[in-house]
Amino acid sequence: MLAVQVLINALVLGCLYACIAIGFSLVWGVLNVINLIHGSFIVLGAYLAWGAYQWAHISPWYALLFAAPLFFGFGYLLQRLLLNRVISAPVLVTLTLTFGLDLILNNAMIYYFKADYRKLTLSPPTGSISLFDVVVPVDRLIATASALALTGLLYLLLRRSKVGRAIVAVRLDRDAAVLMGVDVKSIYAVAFGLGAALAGCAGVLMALIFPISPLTSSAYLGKAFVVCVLGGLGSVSGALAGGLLLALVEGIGSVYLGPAHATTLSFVLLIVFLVARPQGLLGRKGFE
Amino acid sequence: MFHPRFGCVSASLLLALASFAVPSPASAEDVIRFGAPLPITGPLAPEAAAQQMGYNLWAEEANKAGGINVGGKKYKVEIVYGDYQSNTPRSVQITEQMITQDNVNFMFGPFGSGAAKAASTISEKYKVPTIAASASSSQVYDQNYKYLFGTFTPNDTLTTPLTGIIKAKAPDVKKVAILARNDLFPLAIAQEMEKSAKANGFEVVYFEKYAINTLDHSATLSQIKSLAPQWIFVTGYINDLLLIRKQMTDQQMKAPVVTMIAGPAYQTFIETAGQSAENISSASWWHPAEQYDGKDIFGKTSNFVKLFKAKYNSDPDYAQASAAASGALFQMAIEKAGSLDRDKVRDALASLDVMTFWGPVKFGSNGQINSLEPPVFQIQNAKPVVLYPDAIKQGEFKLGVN
Amino acid sequence: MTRANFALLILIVIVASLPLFGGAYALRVGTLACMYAIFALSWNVVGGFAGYPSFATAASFGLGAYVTGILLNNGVPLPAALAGTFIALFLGAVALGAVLLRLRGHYFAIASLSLVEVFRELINNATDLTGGGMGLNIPLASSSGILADAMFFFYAMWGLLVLTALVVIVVSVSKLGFGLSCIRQNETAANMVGLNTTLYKSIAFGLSACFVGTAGGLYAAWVHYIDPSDVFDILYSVKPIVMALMGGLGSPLGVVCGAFLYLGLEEVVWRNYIQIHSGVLGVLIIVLLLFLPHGLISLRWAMVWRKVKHA
Amino acid sequence: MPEMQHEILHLSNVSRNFGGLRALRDVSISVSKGEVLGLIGPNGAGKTTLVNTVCGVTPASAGVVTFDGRDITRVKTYQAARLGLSRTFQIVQPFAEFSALDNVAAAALFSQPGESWKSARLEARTHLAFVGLEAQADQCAATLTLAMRKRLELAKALAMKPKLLFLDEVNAGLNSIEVERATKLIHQLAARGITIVMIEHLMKVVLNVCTRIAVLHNGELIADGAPRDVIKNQAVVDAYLGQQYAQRNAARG
Repeated sequence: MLAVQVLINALVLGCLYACIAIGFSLVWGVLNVINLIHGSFIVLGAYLAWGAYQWAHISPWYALLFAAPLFFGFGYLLQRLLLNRVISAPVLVTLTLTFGLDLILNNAMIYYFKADYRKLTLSPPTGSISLFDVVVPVDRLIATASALALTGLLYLLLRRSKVGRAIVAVRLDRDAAVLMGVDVKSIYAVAFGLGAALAGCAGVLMALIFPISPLTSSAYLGKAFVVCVLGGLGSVSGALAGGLLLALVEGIGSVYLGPAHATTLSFVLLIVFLVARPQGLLGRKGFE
Repeated sequence: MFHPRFGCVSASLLLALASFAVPSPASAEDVIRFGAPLPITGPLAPEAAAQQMGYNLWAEEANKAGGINVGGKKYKVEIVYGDYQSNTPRSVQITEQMITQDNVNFMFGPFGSGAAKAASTISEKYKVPTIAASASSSQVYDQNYKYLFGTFTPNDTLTTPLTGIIKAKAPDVKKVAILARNDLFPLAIAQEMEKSAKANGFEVVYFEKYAINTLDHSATLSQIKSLAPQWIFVTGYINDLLLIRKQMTDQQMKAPVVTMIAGPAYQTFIETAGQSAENISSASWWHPAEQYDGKDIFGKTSNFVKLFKAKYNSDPDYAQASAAASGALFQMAIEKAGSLDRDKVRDALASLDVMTFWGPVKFGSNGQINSLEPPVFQIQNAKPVVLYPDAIKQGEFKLGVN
Repeated sequence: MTRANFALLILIVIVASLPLFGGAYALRVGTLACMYAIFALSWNVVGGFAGYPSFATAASFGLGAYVTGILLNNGVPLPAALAGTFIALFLGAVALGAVLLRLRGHYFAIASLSLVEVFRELINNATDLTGGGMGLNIPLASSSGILADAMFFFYAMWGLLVLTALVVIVVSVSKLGFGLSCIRQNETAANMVGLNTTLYKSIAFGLSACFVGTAGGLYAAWVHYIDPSDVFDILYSVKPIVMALMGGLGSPLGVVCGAFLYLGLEEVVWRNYIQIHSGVLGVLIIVLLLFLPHGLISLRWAMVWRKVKHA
Repeated sequence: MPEMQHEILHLSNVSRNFGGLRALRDVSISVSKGEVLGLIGPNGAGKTTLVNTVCGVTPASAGVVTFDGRDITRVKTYQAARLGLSRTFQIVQPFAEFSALDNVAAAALFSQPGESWKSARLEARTHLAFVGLEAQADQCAATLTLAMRKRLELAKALAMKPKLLFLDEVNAGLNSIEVERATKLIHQLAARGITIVMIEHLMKVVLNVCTRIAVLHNGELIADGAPRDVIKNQAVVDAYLGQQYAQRNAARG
């Protein structure tokens, strides 16, 4: 029974991890930028959901609706005004720039919200459903479903819309995309905006599950890193695969080796993947 | 003629020099300066906020009364704060900075056992009396420093009475599961717990550490659930405990006894955890329900609670009270010594044997307080109810955490 | 020897006169400045010369601190413990480098970042040897006075900085440095002209680890108490990079200037803006990246002079 | 066969797979000392893969490569370079920040263990002079014209004291005057006794300088022999040269 329970836990958690990672993966894949501000975006999204529920009794489901455009605009502007200036610079410069941005956003959140942990508790609580001895918390289930819906939406956007196809084209081959007449600069901004929107929405969902504090941003960022590498860069299905693998490894690791070793195990796995299969589970060899 | 490169050499050198040549404010005649390094940013930031509330309340009360009386002359209290970003090396650096640059007279230790221990080497070197307001682990005091004092009793004073109560009130409890954050204080207290559980004939079916920054505990909790312990004992900081408590309810984990240290002592924990905080037991070094008749500036415990509520509109927890008590103890020692001489104040602190709103205070030879009897309490009807010691007992232990 | 390298040595010699100007606190800041200069110089070997964005500095630092700490606790005298750390870190890093340096760009960055996490957790869980989350106590090296102690560690760290600078300068003008520069510019071509790139990169990685590790060891002896989350702090990896970017990638003089400038800024900002210092630092980083993309070293004195005259 | 005694490079049944794609299938070919072998074939035929396989960039999936009497099938790129295998790239690969001189000096320095700085630089100057770049010796490689960079590649390859030199489309992107100049250089190299294998699309150049031609198609060797015979080979005409070329060629003589 324990095995089944751990498996179910991992399945649900894996989808949440994918949701955390997908925007990060998109930005990395398309812009070739490691976006260190991603974790703080998620936390900001969580605060948005918390504030909306606390002060205006807006349920997180509706918060998703306005979080997405808000974060999209924020990300779009950030890319246009700042990131774009160094987009062709070496890896280190873009990385350091997002590091600086993260310092600012995180500090601003600590300043305004304080570092206290907050929690969005729905009333009445959603509880858990149990089948035989296996228990699944309803809020996680709903968050997972929403996460899947979001990833599905992104998938459709990338496949069906003109902008989406342009994004995919830029990801696969930047130079060819330019030749095809894609305005790469605006695609970069749109992709970064999308990444931010996905982070914001992930934040709204995480608010239901994890305590909210500016200090959790590094934990989210770390998960995004691992998921991306395990699953493969820039693809929706890759993020899902990576998330599930990570959750499984952590779950099994903490049961059989102890919870303290679960993190170590996931990072060892990360290094092994990088060395042996840098394209990830489902990715193709792409950017260096 | 200048070589171009020398421009940057001299510029950076100047800046580096300027950084520690900043003139420190001349210390005014009638002010006593206390240095308080705090983790204002970084993972421990919430703790810093709590400590700052305690220090500020004391400074405000002391100044309202005209200041500290040193041999007939009144000195105002000034607290110099510094942020060490939850980073131990920084706390050491800032301690030295406060002593040598900001000319503080006395020091409060940085938050927690690890940083307090690291910083104490500095204040010991400079012979600056230091009160650590939040360090309990015996490893901090086993260096036998002369100038370091602490307001928390050793960790086993929390776990021993707790085990005693459970053994007496819940005879069916046999199996204990212990889950600890892999960090100095939580791990130390978990190890004390393991010891006292074994000594009292409990069976420890699970003892594991979780990494700092763990985001999800569901697999661990599922495993604990499958072992069916009657007593679940979890240590960590408030964020860990909130997360774990939430995930326990998610997994529909029930146990006759659930103990968490150190979250439930904080008002935020009770508010945030809501219904799920019910019947969780804990222990801490102080509780607002205590009734001591102090000789310090705050007087009765109830008076302290009243003042605190008036200023911050919430009940004080042990961390806030300890910070305020540390200030009050300094004040008593300085007034007793009748001097600002660091050695005299140190001796006065070492020889204190006095009642305060915090409880009876007497420091052992290693500097750690040994006169407190920390209360054991349980959250009942969204309020912490004291179960022990009997003198301030408010209610009976209740079984069953859902 | 080029003029820039000469200027670097002069700068370091000037730093040695610090005890004339300040007391124990100045020495502490000076010791930390030397430590960070060692980080930046070391990072520059793999990040600047060879162009591999390494985030492994914190891993080397933490491992060095623990290796030395454990050796000291077993009665090994400090110089021997440091020498042991130096050798262990060099060999370990060369071996790891041979595997990890097959990765490039972001992938290498992440792998090196993960090293920090892996080693931190390994140390954290090897409780018997390292004390785990409880930290490791290291006996006091001496019971001499405050100033003597501060002086000792300042000059020890300074000496290590001199050693690092000399080695880095020698590397930069040697065949090794030339080869690393080839690798940075075009690794395929470097391989094709007969350069054993794996060997060169591994040596570079080893060099970038051993001085940092030894600095970590010295640090451990200095503070007497280390715990995993302190010495494996990811900021130890990030700061040297920011310093190198500030000063000018690839130039030993530049990165040391960058280190001192960064620490100076941090010290000023840290003291004056308690609540918002990390945000202010973020703003500074962004401004520097946008307006001084090639670092301090690209500033010409003449340019500054012209601006002063026009002002 | 008498020329077998002078054989310098031999591939026997070499195959190379990329995932499911077979870029080289069972290629067997040998190159004699002093030969100038033209390697032709349509795009994607596996010419560059063949060079990469010999140079150790993408080792053979099957088969054996011997060079100068040694099995080099599993040898690493830098080792192959030190054995006397050097190459130029289809897309030039200079060390962009270095001067032309340093570029060539790097090649001299790293290809021969024990070479000193000083002699590497001295040698580099003579190689630059040979390719006609002495005036650009101190110019940054990134600022050279394409033709100059192609010649720089050649100088680098020469600095490695090659026994066998692969030239991968040295003429691509050059105008006719530049092509003429490059062709002259190749003649001079051949005269020095360096064995050359060149990948080339300009049939004029191939016929001008090559003593032998090998044709790859879909990873298979479809023809190998004297230039005159090969261009008349029906399979080659079908696969690569095209009818038009054959007719024009026949008409011309």
